[in-house]
Amino acid sequence: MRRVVGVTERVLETPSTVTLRFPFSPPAVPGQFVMLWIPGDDEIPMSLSFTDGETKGVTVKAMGTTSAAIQSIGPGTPVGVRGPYGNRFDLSPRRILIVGGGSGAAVLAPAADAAIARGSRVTVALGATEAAELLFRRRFEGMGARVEVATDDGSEGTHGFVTVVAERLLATDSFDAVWTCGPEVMMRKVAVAARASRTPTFCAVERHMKCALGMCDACALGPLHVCVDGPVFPAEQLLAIPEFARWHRDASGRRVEFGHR
Amino acid sequence: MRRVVGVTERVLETPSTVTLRFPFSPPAVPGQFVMLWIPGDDEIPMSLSFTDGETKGVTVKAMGTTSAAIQSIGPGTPVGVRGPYGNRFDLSPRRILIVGGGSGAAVLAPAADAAIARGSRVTVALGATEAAELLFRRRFEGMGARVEVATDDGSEGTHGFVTVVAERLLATDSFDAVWTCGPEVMMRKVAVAARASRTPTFCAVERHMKCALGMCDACALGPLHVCVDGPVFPAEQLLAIPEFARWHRDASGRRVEFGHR
Amino acid sequence: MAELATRVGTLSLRNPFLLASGIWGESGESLAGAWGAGAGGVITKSIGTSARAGFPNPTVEQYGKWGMLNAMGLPNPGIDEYPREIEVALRAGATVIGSIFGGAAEEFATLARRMAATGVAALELNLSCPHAEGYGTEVGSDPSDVEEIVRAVVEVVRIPVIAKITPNTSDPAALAAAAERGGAAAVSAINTVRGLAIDVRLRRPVLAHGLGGLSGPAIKPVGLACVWQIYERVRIPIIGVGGISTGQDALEYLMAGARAVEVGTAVTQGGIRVFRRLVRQLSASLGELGIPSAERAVGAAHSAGQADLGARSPARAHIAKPA
Amino acid sequence: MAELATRVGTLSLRNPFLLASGIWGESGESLAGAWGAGAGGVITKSIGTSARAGFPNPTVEQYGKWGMLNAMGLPNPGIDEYPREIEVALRAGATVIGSIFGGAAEEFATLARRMAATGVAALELNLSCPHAEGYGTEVGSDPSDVEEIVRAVVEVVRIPVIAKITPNTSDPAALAAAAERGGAAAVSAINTVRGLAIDVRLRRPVLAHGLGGLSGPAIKPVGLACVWQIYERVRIPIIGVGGISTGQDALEYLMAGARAVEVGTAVTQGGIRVFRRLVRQLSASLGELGIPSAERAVGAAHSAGQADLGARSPARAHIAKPA
Ligand SMILES: Cc1cc2nc3c(=O)[nH]c(=O)nc-3n(C[C@H](O)[C@H](O)[C@H](O)COP(=O)(O)OP(=O)(O)OC[C@H]3O[C@@H](n4cnc5c(N)ncnc54)[C@H](O)[C@@H]3O)c2cc1C
Ligand SMILES: Cc1cc2nc3c(=O)[nH]c(=O)nc-3n(C[C@H](O)[C@H](O)[C@H](O)COP(=O)(O)OP(=O)(O)OC[C@H]3O[C@@H](n4cnc5c(N)ncnc54)[C@H](O)[C@@H]3O)c2cc1C
Ligand SMILES: Cc1cc2nc3c(=O)[nH]c(=O)nc-3n(C[C@H](O)[C@H](O)[C@H](O)COP(=O)(O)O)c2cc1C
Ligand SMILES: Cc1cc2nc3c(=O)[nH]c(=O)nc-3n(C[C@H](O)[C@H](O)[C@H](O)COP(=O)(O)O)c2cc1C
Ligand code: FES
Ligand code: FES
Repeated sequence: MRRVVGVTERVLETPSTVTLRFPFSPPAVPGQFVMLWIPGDDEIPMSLSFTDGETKGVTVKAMGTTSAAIQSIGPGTPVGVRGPYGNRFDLSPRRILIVGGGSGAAVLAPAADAAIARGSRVTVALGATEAAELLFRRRFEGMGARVEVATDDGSEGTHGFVTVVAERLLATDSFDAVWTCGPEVMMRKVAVAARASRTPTFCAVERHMKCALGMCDACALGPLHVCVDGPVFPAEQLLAIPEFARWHRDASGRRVEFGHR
Repeated sequence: MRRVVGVTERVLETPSTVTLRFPFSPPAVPGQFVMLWIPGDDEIPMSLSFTDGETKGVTVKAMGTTSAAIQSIGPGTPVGVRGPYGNRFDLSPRRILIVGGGSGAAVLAPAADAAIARGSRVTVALGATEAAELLFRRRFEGMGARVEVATDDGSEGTHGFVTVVAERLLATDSFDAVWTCGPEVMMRKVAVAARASRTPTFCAVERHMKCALGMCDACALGPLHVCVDGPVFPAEQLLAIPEFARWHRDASGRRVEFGHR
Repeated sequence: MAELATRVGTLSLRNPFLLASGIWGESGESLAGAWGAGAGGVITKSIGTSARAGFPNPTVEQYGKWGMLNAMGLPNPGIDEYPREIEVALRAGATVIGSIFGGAAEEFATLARRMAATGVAALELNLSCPHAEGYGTEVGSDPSDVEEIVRAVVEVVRIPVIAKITPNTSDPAALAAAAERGGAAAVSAINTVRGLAIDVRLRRPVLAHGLGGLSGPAIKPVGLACVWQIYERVRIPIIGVGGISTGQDALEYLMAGARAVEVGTAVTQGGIRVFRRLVRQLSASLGELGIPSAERAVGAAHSAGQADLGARSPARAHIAKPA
Repeated sequence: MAELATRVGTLSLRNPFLLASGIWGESGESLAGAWGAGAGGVITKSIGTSARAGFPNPTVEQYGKWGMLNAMGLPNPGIDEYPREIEVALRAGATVIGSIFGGAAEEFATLARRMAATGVAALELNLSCPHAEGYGTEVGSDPSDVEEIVRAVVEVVRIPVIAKITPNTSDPAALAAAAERGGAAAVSAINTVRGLAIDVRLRRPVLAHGLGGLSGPAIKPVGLACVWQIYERVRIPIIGVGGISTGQDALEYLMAGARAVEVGTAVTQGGIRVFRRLVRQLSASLGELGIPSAERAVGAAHSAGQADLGARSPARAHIAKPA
């Protein structure tokens, strides 16, 4: 059921990323997403970056027209929210490596929060274009996670891709699970690296979404539908799908190759 | 919700009256009725003459085309049943006088049964055109009610209308309630007689019915709708309605005067 | 408290909720009862030239709480008998709208004259009953028929004439436009949506007449679409009908362009008390949204809706360059 | 076990349940998945001449479990790109029916030729999408347009051509008859019913496109009525669509006159596993009723229904002499 709610809080997380909080009572778990409707513009899928209690939140990176429009939304603005949809991260592993790139941290942060609350140890490899864009760095640190960063421009931490940090951590430390969200090419690299140590890896995937009800086929990924079967999948399942990290579909259903990073 | 069920039993109660039993699980109470659909013919309101358990029953007097067609229905025949609809007799009074004419005994018998099971004492004044048509006489006796009869032709009991018997009983005995079902002119007489001794009286009324949902207005009786407000009404309420025992409406909604009995 | 009184052309209503035709409409006391229960006005059963029993039972089929199918077959006592029912309702102070149905313009005109003579405040022409051969959709689905019938009626009565539009058409707005050309003071939309139920054990349709008309919550989106399309096309006021069972449903109809609404099937959920609840709920909804009156909500969804459509044409969005 | 295999003209289906167009129909793997889940055949998304993104979101609105409104706006990758999706489904062994939409007969014919070349078993012409300007209802609601389009397509392909009929019309049977004259091997009915949803807080339609199409259980009576009316009018086979979510729903459609059915919105309740359940339920229902095969149920409700109507004309019943 769709609800129209007024935004109660707006936080600029990074220069290009904003968190919106709003009252939304249906229970949700880390990994799930909502369809966020900006009246007069569009309705787009957004992971819940705050899943607890009555006030949920999403954290939006400016990507295109709608996510840019969202940047300028302030308290009081009414938005439509339906969901939550999709599955969840399994919170039971004891030692978890989180690998997040770009806005990927939005879905990983509440998962880390919940895992730590259950007693797990969490290490975060966080990547961004530059230091200022490291999303939820303080939030991860604040919850007691060990955080290692990488920036494309070397303005902080490892100079280069976050996959490099992840590969190093996987080589030196032991983990019971890896959780990752970000560009598919990045997630594939992480999954391949984790395979060496046989660490179960889970990826949160994005596809174009319309219905979010498992009907319209917009979010098809091989035999899967991301909206109802995902967005969280075991990496083994994804690596077996030829199109994973190679192409996705645009709004018309056409195949579009991913740019290489 | 409508159910299609197979008739399991057929009992000839009197030369013109037949009971059909059929599986029908929704709970029902004495006073309530169902809409009985004879496929290919019509759907007509019928009081439940057996309200207990999974096998309910109706007792139908041949009046017109459909009720005549029902007479020839045998075990196995599928019929449609929806309901139960309507209200109920209040079973709490300790000493009850029942006054039934014609097929009126159909709705009164299960009510008497239930009242006696609760410990009430029941007296029945039963009327019919002739002795053979005295509906449920044995059933009333079998449950321990005191039964007094009247026949139009004097073939048994009081020669004349059952109202005469009722008036006598009301004059000589004390009752906490009177229940009556039959032609409205008869019920009015009973109600007027009971008024003298201030005995609360309840009448089960019949009107042309179509929807049985309180919508189509076919069953309008003054400000009341028999299908949802009734069929059981306090006599005081009915006596205040000028059309009671004077006219009813046909299937077109036209007013039709009752023939005088 | 938001103001609920509304006007449909020259017809003043104490609130926007009318009892729909065919519900509680055979007896004058029922009409009076609906008025007493808080309806803003009551519409009679559709009345024809002579008494009709309607179709045999079964005449209704219920679908949970979300829908109902009926084929009553226009039972009515006929225009000779019916005035005394109207008299009862008028004596109770009710705002009564007389509904009539017929097979051709002339029959409508005759009925209209006689119905108007009873003292009703307005007439509703049932141009849209989907299940009576020779009546209803057959006359109501051709714009030129609609125009002719409305014109014939308007010529013989002085009270406002409301044309009730069928949803069983490719272009409801064209029918409304025809009614407007014919001189209708208002249109009401919609009547029931053509439907059928089958019992598989009996291998036959459930309703004795076979085809029937769907009503209740299931048709609210259909009614809203018709009202929306009609509002974009005609200038005369619109009365919304179809699946209204809460104050918010009614507000949706107002925002789609209706100035008043009719309520039918909702009466089966808790009885005639529904009117009091609807009035309370609409008033509360308007209050919460800071809308001072029901009339101010009329058509409110159109400006925003239009803007959207302009801003994001299908051509614009989300087609990547071919891979 | 009742026999479920059925034939629609020359098209053989292993069971009567087809995946409806627009559901799981953009990717070949999804079509293959529906086949693998037990569908008797799969119908592709309606494909047009070039890529279309469709309307912006929101494109869907849900009403509990009983209905859904959508205005996808015919998103599709276009006929140049789509053959490789069909190839995936055909490789999986699926019986694939290719759906196409266009603005005029010529466009349909071109698309039909190209779609037929992919190796699909039949074509379905979407003559009935209610919410794309210039397409859908606008071409599908006029019998002469329908006849012309069907004829143009039939002339250029050898596989069976199925015309999909809109319910948004006063006379669906007339449209089916036109398709029959044009040479259609079958008709399917219905597409979605025109509808609209409004959000009162935002004072605007919910769907970005405004108008949409209603699907799901709410429209089952509407689809049954269309199939019933079409069966009485044409001799070509009918495929029933609209609100089917149980085996009994499908049996109702068969008895109303359909030889096969399509299933769309039901996929949102528990996923594609619905096909396995439908097959099981239909088989059980037929068994209980002692009907040996799905084909034997086709049209079964018509003889009884007709008898009724004859036996009890409205004139007959229950009018007493005036008092
Ligand atoms: C399950 C899921 C969770 C997501 N969570 C987040 C999140 O927490 N934070 C975040 O910043 N982003 C998230 N996204 C991505 C976000 O939905 C897109 O970035 C957003 O839709 C872009 O919209 P736009 O109008 O700004 O882009 P546009 O200008 O319309 O296009 C830019 C690109 O955005 C993508 N996009 C556009 N519309 C959609 C759509 N309906 N569905 C999916 N992708 C679309 C397309 O790839 C498109 O090429 C998530 C996506 C999915 C599928
Ligand atoms: C609440 C209620 C409970 C009833 N319980 C019983 C019962 O237990 N036993 C019993 O024998 N009868 C009962 N009746 C009466 C029974 O419904 C009618 O006698 C029956 O409908 C006659 O149908 P018919 O086709 O045989 O008559 P028709 O030949 O159609 O007409 C004969 C008369 O029957 C009445 N009638 C016809 N159709 C209806 C209808 N749809 N609704 C009401 N009256 C109708 C009319 O007054 C009509 O004039 C009950 C009626 C009601 C309203
Ligand atoms: C039992 C029943 C009888 C009806 N009779 C009439 C009628 O006589 N004339 C008419 O114009 N509409 C008639 N209608 C249609 C209603 O007035 C209304 O248009 C329709 O039911 C949709 O509204 P709802 O969903 O609120 O019921 C009838 C509807 C029902 C359910
Ligand atoms: C999301 C969605 C998309 C649809 N797209 C198409 C389409 O592209 N072509 C078409 O002919 N019908 C389309 N339809 C209509 C369905 O094929 C079907 O006729 C309708 O939904 C009724 O069936 P249902 O109640 O089982 O869903 C679509 C329906 C839905 C719900
Ligand atoms: S978004 Fe429609 S199937 Fe996933
Ligand atoms: S039978 Fe329809 S209102 Fe009572």
